[in-house]
Amino acid sequence: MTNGGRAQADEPEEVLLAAEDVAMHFPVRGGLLRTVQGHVMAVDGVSLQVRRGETVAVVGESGSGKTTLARLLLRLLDPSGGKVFFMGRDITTQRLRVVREERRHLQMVFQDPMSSLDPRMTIKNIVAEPLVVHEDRGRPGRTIAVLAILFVLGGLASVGLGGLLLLDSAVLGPMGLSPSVDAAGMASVALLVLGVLGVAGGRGLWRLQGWAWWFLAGVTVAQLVEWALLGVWIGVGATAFLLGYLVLVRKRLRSGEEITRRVVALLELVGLKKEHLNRFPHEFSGGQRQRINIARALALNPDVIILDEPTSALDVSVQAQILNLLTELQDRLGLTYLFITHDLSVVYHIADRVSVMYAGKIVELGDTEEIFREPLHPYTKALISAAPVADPRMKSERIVLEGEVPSPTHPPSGCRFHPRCWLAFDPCSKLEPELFDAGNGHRFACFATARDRGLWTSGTRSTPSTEQ
Amino acid sequence: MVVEVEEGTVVSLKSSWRRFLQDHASRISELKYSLFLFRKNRLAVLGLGLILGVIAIALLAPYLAIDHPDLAVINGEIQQRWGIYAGQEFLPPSLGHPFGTDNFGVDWYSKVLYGAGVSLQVGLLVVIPASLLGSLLGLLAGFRGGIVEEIIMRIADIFLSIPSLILAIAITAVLGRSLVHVTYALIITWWPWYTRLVRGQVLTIKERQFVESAKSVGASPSRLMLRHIMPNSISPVIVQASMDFGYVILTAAGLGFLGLGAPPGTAEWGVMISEGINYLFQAPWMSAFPGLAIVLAVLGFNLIGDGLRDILDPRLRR
Amino acid sequence: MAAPVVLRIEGLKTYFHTYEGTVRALEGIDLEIRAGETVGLVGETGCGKSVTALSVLRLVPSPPGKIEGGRVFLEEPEAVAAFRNQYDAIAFERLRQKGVTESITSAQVEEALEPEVRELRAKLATAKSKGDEFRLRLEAATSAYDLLRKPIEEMRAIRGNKISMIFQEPMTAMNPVFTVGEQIAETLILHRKADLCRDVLKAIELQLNAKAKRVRGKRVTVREAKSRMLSGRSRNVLTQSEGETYDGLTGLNEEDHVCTACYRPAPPLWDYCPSCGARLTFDVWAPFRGSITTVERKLYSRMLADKEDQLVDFVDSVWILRRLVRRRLRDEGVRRAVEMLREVKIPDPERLAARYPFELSGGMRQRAMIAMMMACNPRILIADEPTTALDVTVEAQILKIMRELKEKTNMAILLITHDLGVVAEVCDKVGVMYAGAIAEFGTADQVFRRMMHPYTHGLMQSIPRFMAGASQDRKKDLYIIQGTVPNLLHPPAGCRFHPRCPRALEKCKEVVPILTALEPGHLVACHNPVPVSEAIP
Amino acid sequence: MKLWEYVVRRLIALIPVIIGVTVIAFILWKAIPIDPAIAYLGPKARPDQIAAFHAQWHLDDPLPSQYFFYLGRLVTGDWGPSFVNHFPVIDNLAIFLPATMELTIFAMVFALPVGIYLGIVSAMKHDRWVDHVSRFIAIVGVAIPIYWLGIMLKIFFHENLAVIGLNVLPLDGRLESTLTPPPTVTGFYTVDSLLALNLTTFIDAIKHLLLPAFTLGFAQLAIILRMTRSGMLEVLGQDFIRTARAKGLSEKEVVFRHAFRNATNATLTVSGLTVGSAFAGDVYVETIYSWNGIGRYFLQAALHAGFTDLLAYLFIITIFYVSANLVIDILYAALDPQVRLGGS
Repeated sequence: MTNGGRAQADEPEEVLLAAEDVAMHFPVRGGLLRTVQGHVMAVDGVSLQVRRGETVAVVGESGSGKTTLARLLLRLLDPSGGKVFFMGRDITTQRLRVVREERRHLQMVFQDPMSSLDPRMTIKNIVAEPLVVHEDRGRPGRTIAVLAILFVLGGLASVGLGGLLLLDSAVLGPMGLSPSVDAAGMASVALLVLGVLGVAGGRGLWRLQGWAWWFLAGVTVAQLVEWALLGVWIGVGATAFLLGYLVLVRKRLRSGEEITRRVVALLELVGLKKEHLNRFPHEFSGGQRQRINIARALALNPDVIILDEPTSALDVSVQAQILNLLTELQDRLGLTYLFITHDLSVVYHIADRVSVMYAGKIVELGDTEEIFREPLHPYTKALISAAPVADPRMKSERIVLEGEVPSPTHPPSGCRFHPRCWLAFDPCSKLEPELFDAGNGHRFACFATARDRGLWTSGTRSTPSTEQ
Repeated sequence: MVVEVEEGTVVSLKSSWRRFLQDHASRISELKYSLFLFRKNRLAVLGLGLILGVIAIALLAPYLAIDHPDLAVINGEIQQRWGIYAGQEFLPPSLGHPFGTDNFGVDWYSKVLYGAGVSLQVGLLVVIPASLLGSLLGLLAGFRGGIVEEIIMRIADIFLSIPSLILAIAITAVLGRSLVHVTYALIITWWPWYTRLVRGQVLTIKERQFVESAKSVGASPSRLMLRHIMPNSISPVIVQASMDFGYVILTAAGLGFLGLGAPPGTAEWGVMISEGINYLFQAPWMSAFPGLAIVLAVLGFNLIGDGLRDILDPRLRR
Repeated sequence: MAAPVVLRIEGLKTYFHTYEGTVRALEGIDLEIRAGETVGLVGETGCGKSVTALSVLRLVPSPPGKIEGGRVFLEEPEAVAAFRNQYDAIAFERLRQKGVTESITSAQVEEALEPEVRELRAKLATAKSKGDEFRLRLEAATSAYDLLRKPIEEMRAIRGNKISMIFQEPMTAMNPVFTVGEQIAETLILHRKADLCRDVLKAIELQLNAKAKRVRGKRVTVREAKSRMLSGRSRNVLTQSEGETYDGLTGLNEEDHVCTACYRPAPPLWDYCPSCGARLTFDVWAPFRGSITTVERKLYSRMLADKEDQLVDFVDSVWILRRLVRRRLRDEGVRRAVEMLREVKIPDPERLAARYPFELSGGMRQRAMIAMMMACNPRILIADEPTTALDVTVEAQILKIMRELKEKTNMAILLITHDLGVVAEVCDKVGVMYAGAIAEFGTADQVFRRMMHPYTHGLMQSIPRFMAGASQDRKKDLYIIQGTVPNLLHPPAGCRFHPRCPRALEKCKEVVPILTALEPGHLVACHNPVPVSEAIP
Repeated sequence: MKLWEYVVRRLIALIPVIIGVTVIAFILWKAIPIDPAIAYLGPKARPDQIAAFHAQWHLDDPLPSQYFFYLGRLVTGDWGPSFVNHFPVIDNLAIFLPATMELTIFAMVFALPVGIYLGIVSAMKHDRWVDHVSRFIAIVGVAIPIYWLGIMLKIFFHENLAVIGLNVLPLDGRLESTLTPPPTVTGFYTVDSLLALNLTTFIDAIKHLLLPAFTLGFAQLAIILRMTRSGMLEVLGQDFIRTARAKGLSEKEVVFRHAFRNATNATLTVSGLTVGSAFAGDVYVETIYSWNGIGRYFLQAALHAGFTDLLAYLFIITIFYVSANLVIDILYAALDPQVRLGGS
């Protein structure tokens, strides 16, 4: 099965990412004791295959569950049913630790360029984050060091500054030396213990040996403060600072150059320049920010990239630039895309295969050109005819659907589109249509069309609609 | 200065400083822009002036003052002893005694100067531990969620459901009257405000997309907390801490005024005001000037807090 | 005869005096919208299309923004327009001699025509025969129809009444604390107080004679009403008239409410049954109800008689009385709002009128917004990205409703969007904006098929198109307009597109191009336009 | 029904808080450095008296049972003898509580309307003189210590006015010593004197209230003004305000009808907060104006290490503060349709 106009070897491509009847039901808690009163069937039994080098688009309106599906495939959410396969391996049940290893080959680009970049980090750190996270596994000490230094300095600051005021014995006044030192000493030790416990809690207790040394160092410093005379405090403070500098700056310098070099290469790959390296996100336009997102996704040279509406927040001309960049990267790096969007013109332009989602289920899937040339499911027909076309002469007759998207907690029985469907007839409200095969991988879930094409007669049994 | 760190790699401090500058070029330009915004906000500059003034007075009190206390250790506590100058009682404010004198003839101006040091110190010893402790617990509660959050927030709610001054008075009364006990009482009543503030902040930032994208890249929970959530939730803590400096001075002086803080006769603004009440109509300046000093100090910290809020708020910066 | 011009914008210039400098958002906009016509204003973020709309309604936030110059004429009669052209020519000539050519306002024009205006006023005072011609000439000279000159009270009377505006975010555009019906009624109370007073008087008459005839009623659901009517008997036993009403009932759905006195629908929006006037809710003031209603009748008839009645002013000033008065007006307003909601095809408008905005979906809320802004059927509706936040199928519904309303009331629509598809589908005329100025204006066909401005040409080619047998081959690279949108703090000299324009000449860098008609009705602001042949077939 | 669900959930959430407060009070009780018996009976007390006191107050039982005994006493109202005047604590509170209530209510009556009105007007007339004046009050008002304000007012009204003979405002106490307090029905001098139709006492009571109420009210005014102003500014920036203007409403209608109706939520929560700080302020105001309410009584207890009074007071104040916030939460829910009808 060749894809669109892309020269591709004929042996069947390896399925990289697949979902098998995956479902995600969010519990809705309400009432007095926050009991579970119902479920939001965001994704309800979806199967999907993404082959290497292909661009598969998932199209649907808001509330269709396409974004939830993306997060399920990336295992940001635990599915409440069905399985997710990545490169043949079932990653549904694996522990989060292992899944985090898998994440190297599967990356995501988010929709809103504004809020998907940390405003307080420079571009270098943002793009370098995946590298830093996966490359330097072996440095637990650094985060502990940061926290230990932070709290010891905090305790010292309160004592030090207090001490400064008491420099002149005449000002000693009511506070006296010993009590205030007690207070500060006690405070800084308590803070240190809490700080380290907090981080240990965060890091998982089994990595204990890493922080034990730092805790001792912290306690000794605090104890020093306890006995230190007035003048020495500044000395102690200075040593703590130097210690912090050596640990932090020195370490970052050594591994810094290598990561910076790779970040610069990534930025140039997506069309940005070296001097953008140390800027903050708010200094960039929407299009540039989306390029940074793409650079970050490419950092671990993944095989599959999931793009959640990457261009819908951008202007027309900027959208064209990003689409061109994506197709160029796909050709150069042999990437595979899973494209989530509601914009049909983008789908037609970039996608090889399309799946149309409605209220948590896939209603039609197949080759892009086939689906646009001959949509089989009524919802797809309405979607294509409703999408505005930038050509006044193409004002063909519009199919305008009545009613609203169904409520996710109580979806309609049988085929979920039947309340708004003009072809609906008796079985539609009772039975759930399965994906009939119209040949050439073009499948659709609609009794009316199936009946017209002789694929379904009222006799054949179909899965009865599961009453919610 | 050359620092030999590891075998083979000689890292000259000067070159690493140049790279440090280069790395943080835009952070420095952000800093310059913040200073620029700060200077533009006249009230904030006034606030800074007031605070620097109070700090200067606190440090230079011995050189500026006319009278000087001497120190005596009485039952384990170091107390100030101000002399008694017969014949100089109740002198109205004049050139010699800008703030007049009290019933012992001690120059009230000098006492106010020495009071500044004490107030600042109480401020430091309360705000820094309280904000650090409170913020950490807030961070833990906001990020870990579940039982940890439930316990921490319930404890914070309990402390917050008792008006803070009442609780402070109760604690000082129980522990006995002294300025150190006042600092303990204020730390205990003040930390919950920071926990609630930071928890709210963490919960909003946790939902932001850049945290989710960091998670999708494989960042571990502690990295998320340290690198993403904490930097973004620090600014409201800074604003709150700078304002709380003023409120702590206000409350500590209040406790002193009620007779629960420093022993009578000490150069502490609250105590001085309460001593002034007995001679209110005879020597009104005795209560007026220490109160004024409190107002100026607290005002300074408030203005700085407001100024910082405008600068640190990303929306207003543009 | 072409439809009358509803709105004419001439040289509109709006700047934002921000802290970093002056953002020149609008650099002279010229636009004409005729009745019954949909004009699209399309452009990318930051080109100033929303600022144009806000400037017309003078809603630009005053601390940073300021309308520097230009004139906006609303419903200027043809005759006055003709005279104005003559007078403008004279005025511009005099102003040019004084060196004033930039951002001319109506006040400057009137000043320049000082002698003519004085002479016209004198003639008007004396002349008997040609009186109205002088009046028209005077209005032309003093550009009386210019919105920017009108005092703020007059402007308020126009907003929501003659010109209405709907916005992009349906989620936050309505007040979450008032019901939909109340918010629509508020517009009516503001602009259609007289009609509401008549309705109130009619309702009072109904209630008074219902009280006189001792008609008692209760509000029950249709199911209860049916069982009450049958009260055990079978259907065919009922008398002729009862039978008809019973059949009427079966038509309504079960949960709706009906008044037991007249068995006609009585939604829980009012205390009285809309058809027979019987009181349906518990009345605290029952004993005094009679006298209260008569006082209300006197009040409303005076309010109807003349606007400045001091009894009405007094009632309006006292808070409690005002609330009582407002209640009646609001009830009638909600009744009209329900009609309005039905017109925008909202199912079951009675129930929706009593609900709050947050209980509605995006599409429903945008329809409610349209109903609110169409309540006083304005001459022109400005829609600022009305469907951008909505899904494709809901967008199609909203555009369909807007088109039907336009045909019914013959109003004009100024549709502002960045979505070229929506513009191509809905608009008769299209204006393409770039960096604060109109680059190209013409009929949809001219702009989409025979565009001449390089920017429009580039824009059209960079849209991914999908139509059976699309001219573009799929997955091939889209055309890219180089560079980025200019920073309006220091816009490029001459034509603002020249840095990104592949056809830029030396002249483009100095001289600002003016909108000139290269084809009848097809205006382009470019020194080196794209020849029609190269346009997309 | 969403509303009662909301109320019940709030009540349930309160239970752990109240229990927590009793635990804190108990910990404070246990943290007393000296033996309560000696503190109560005085240093010369004989050992048998001390033993009897210990037995009576179960001081020697294990901690948990002591806590439950203490809890039992707390609930039944037997809060033990007062260290200040040896009367039962509950009787002291019964006398002093109404005095404080009267003062706090008058302060609130002054602070709430003025604070809210100034907050709205200053948000509406941005950067005009009204805005600058209220911003000044907001910033300086919060910085002025209540106790200092009280003293300064006393000096001002005593010193200067005496000079020009206007020395009319009384500076101390709740009533002229010459007048007898009205028969206590509610404990409020103003209300009781009205009930007793004794006009002169009523006027005098009001005169005595003016200065303390203003002092207490001024700090609350500053907080309320600050919060209302920021709440209003935030609401004025939202989309539906622009829609309201586009409908042709006048600025006054937009601000008072549309904006304020949404900003009430912010002002409600702040008035809850100020109730807390009002109790705190009482302590100062009552010591300065020798107004014998529970604030002053609480201070005497603190100074004389009267632990029974201290802990009882702590309990009462928390109950008041918590119930005030509960009432405000319910009002908040009732006013805001989104909460009432269970919106997202």
